[in-house]
Amino acid sequence: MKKLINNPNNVVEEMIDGYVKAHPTYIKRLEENDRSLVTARKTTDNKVGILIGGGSGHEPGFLGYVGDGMADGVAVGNIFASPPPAPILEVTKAIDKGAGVVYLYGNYAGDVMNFGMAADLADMEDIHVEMVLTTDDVASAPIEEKEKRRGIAGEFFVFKTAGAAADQGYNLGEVARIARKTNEFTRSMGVGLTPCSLPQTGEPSFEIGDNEMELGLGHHGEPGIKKVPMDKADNIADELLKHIFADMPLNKDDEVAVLVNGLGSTPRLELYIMYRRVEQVLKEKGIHIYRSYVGDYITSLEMGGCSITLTKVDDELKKLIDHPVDCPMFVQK
Amino acid sequence: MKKLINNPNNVVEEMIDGYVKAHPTYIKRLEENDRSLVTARKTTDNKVGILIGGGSGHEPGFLGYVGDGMADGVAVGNIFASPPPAPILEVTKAIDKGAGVVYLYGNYAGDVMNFGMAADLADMEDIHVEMVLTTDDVASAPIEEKEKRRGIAGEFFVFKTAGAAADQGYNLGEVARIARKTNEFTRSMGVGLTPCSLPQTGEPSFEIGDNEMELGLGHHGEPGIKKVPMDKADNIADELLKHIFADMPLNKDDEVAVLVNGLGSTPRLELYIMYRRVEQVLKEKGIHIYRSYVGDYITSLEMGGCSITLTKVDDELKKLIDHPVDCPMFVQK
Amino acid sequence: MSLSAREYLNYFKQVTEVIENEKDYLCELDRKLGDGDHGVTMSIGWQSVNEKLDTELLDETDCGKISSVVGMTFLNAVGSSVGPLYATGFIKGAKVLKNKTELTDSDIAEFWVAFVNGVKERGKAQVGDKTIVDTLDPFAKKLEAKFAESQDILAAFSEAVQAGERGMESTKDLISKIGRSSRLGERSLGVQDPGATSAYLIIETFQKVLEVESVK
Amino acid sequence: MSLSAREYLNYFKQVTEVIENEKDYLCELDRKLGDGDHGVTMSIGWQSVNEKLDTELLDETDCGKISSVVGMTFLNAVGSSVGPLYATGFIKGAKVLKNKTELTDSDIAEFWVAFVNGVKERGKAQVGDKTIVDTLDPFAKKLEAKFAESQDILAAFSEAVQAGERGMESTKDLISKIGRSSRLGERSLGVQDPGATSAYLIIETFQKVLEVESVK
Ligand SMILES: Nc1ncnc2c1ncn2[C@@H]1O[C@H](COP(=O)(O)OP(=O)(O)O)[C@@H](O)[C@H]1O
Ligand SMILES: Nc1ncnc2c1ncn2[C@@H]1O[C@H](COP(=O)(O)OP(=O)(O)O)[C@@H](O)[C@H]1O
Ligand SMILES: [Mg+2]
Ligand SMILES: [Mg+2]
Ligand SMILES: [Mg+2]
Ligand SMILES: [Mg+2]
Repeated sequence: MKKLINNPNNVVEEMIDGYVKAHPTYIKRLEENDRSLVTARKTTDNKVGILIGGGSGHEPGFLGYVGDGMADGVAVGNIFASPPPAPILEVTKAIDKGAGVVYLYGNYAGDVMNFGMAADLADMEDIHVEMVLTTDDVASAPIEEKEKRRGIAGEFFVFKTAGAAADQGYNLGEVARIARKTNEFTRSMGVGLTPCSLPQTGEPSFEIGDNEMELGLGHHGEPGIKKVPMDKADNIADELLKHIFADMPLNKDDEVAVLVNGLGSTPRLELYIMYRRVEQVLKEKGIHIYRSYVGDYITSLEMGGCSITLTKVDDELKKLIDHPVDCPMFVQK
Repeated sequence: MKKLINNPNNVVEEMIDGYVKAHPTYIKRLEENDRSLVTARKTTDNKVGILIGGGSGHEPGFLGYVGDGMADGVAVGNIFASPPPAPILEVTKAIDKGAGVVYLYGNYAGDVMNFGMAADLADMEDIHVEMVLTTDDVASAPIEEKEKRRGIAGEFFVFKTAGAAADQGYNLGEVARIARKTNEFTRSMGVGLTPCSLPQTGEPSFEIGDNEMELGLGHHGEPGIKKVPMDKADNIADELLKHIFADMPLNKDDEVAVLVNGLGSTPRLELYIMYRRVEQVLKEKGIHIYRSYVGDYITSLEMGGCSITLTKVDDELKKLIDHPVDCPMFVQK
Repeated sequence: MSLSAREYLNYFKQVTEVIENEKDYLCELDRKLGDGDHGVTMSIGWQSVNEKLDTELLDETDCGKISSVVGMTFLNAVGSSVGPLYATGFIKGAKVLKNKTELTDSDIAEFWVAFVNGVKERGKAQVGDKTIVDTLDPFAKKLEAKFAESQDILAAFSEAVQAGERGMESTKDLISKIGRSSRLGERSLGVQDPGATSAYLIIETFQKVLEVESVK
Repeated sequence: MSLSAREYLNYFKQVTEVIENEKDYLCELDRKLGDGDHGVTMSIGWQSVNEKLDTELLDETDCGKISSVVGMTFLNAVGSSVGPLYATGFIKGAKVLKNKTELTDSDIAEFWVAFVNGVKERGKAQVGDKTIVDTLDPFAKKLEAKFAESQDILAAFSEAVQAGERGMESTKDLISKIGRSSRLGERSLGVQDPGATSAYLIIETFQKVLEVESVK
């Protein structure tokens, strides 16, 4: 496995280093903890703080989404590993303006424990914290156990709407409500074609035949529902959508935001071919696409494959989806 | 080679299909030619038209850069193949507002011939066309034969400044001057780690050992200067910069815009590690970084590797680099 | 038998070494069940602990302090799932060892029981969920029972570690119910849980320390 | 000997077939020297021509029209380097064939000379640059000279194709000076130029048509 790195043990440090140097008008490191990054810009007084975080290797997730209209700070973990409580706490303290802080993170055992510990510590410092877990991956547990599902690319929409709500002056409870509502109305499912490898091991994250793909793959290379033979893009899109529709029935004239997310090494050309089919299927069903995102939004290092995310939007969510954003890795006018 | 495609012969059609459906408020297809895309937005009267184009497989290049502040239209070729004159001519006719059109494209035999033929045809329709070739790849020919060099990621800066100039009301000659000046002050060099494969052949675009990289690789997988053993990111950055500095000496207090461009499958994590070193080296030399871009700006399908681009900027170019942009694949506030 | 702070520190040195040796194996297990980083995570954590052992903890004599610094250091270096789990174990265990410079047999037994309770409280996993707990729960139960019975820490520990080993091995036949691999369903069958494996290494290493100690 | 429009159309059918068979080989050569698409590009172009042969050109009897439609169809399907080159060849050749429904021997000779001049004008490559021209230039020179001498198109064409073949083979020992592979320097040595190869296939196929015709 060839990678553009120096010492494999320093990849996260060096990435952060490069990142803050590349975008000094956007982001800065806290002195208290070098895994704690916060926006370099002045945010409005009394704004609810948005804290995101998780393991590294998902860029633009998560540090790429700190900026105007999205998150105020991020706690950065090792590759595919939740950050410990310390950097989460430091970011919490730095971005709390008295209005409280919302933690947005994916539903992984590690994140649950570390963010939970950080919230306990923040509580001891009298900072109000609301925690919202994303659980959009329909492949990761049956609907009866929705709370066990992991968060994958759908996190992007949760960051998007909650970030917008905070920017528009919603209070702590309201921002948390928006985040939960978005998660509630969001479903994703992915497919893995080729594995990534951790810088420290160089070993492929999962095994897969030359003519196979992994349906429902997690975005750390966790095995999915099953391995199936490789298929045409249209059929893959149909299959992913089938699972999503079974989970969140959509009716004629419902409106959705769509994300076709690349896992890392899948060219945009392929993502747009996937999107093409998604649009066709939604059109056939009379479901309106309110806004679309196609590209690498939450990745797994150089993994090959993609996921499809649908978020059902109402007027409230539409206004938030449309809210402008200015982050180093994501800008929306 | 696993790819998310249907029929390999239809990938470009289907990509364009998905693309225009995903971003209907940004871009539309011309009825006259289905490889001709133009901005869906009203542009100011009397604006010089910016036409970009080239082979597919470089996304976001080139269709991703049609929008406010960048290009008005794009002619889309087959994978790694210049578009023929017909779609170029149709775009030219559609975006000409009487102020003329500037063609911006990389210096490849095919593009030179096809854009040249299109310009001849446009001339017969009394449309003023200026042609500006980008030649930023220092690895592709010695300085004495600079006009033979191919255009790689540095094209991004040419699109950026020329697009801004047109948006700011510069006339045809002035927009072309800006494009040429930007090209004049831009140098790039890349390194290839892993090949891509054409959808139709599935064969790797170049051969490379598990422990080798190709210095100076072209962004269609054309062989570069030489194969060398794989090295640490810092050393690779130093090597690429060495060639750039030898070609375009920079002095203390010069200012540059920097682009660390991923070729397709190289994670942002690695690109920021590369950027980190670029920043260190420039700092040591007392060269100021005016603005930085890190990510996939001009790719080669799923090729692994990256390139470094430096553009020397003066007050005029700085103003243009800062000009806001709103394209489907690139937004700048 | 008793264990000095120096010997206690030395135990952590040995864990560092064992983890370094088993790193690839732990990653391999995690690639099959999770995201493939368990060995890397354990290594990062213990290397960080090791650094503390050579600096801040070099002359530390309070075993409680040692245990809590080890826990916090591990946690801050790794985050992840195992960070909070093992850290909570060492921090709960630290309460038992507070201000002690020399550990008696019953300190040792109590420490490990507290450690395991800490892990269980933090992670809320049950025996059979295919986690660390499958090793640690039978280990702690056996340790507590046998030590109460015999007051022989060496014998009790050795039986406890055997129980832990059986627990670890039992994870091969379990379907994951928690953590990253819980979505694997039947496909998780046949593979031993990486966390259960690293937990076994941690207790087995302590047993070796006791054995060396006992023949001194 | 003479060639009807039908036989001329049939020639293009055969080119389509030959290119389809040699597609992978042409790509392989281009992977070594360029971007690996030459076979794909030629195939896309000729498949598109083939479609026209079965529709718009099905009953076309004006060889000039046939040649210019083939050229424009090829160009519009492929763009690329070879699009303008071959298209210009066929369009320049079309001028010679204008309004002709039956081609005489000298039409044929003139057509190919015009074709080659078109390619050379468009691409501005010199013999020795390692391009299509290395095949086509000696081919056209020989064709012109031999046909002037003997007025025997079959013999002249066959010698010309042999000259083209030698030209094609000479590209193995050349360093690229133009097109994508010109940056390869010495590393381009030893590999035959893909464009020179496809050009050879185009003229060789025409020779076969003449041979079949001559024994009718
Ligand atoms: N709630 C839990 N309680 C006990 N152990 C757990 C729990 N969740 C996960 N684990 C253990 O953590 C191990 C994985 O650790 P590691 O790979 O380091 O973390 P991550 O899952 O964050 O990548 C699993 O093999 C399992 O034994
Ligand atoms: N100026 C030129 N004149 C003649 N032939 C050329 C010229 N430039 C390129 N070629 C030919 O084109 C071939 C490559 O064609 P192809 O692979 O289809 O196009 P591209 O280089 O655009 O990928 C080369 O092998 C060379 O023979
Ligand atoms: Mg992990
Ligand atoms: Mg090409
Ligand atoms: Mg793991
Ligand atoms: Mg080619």
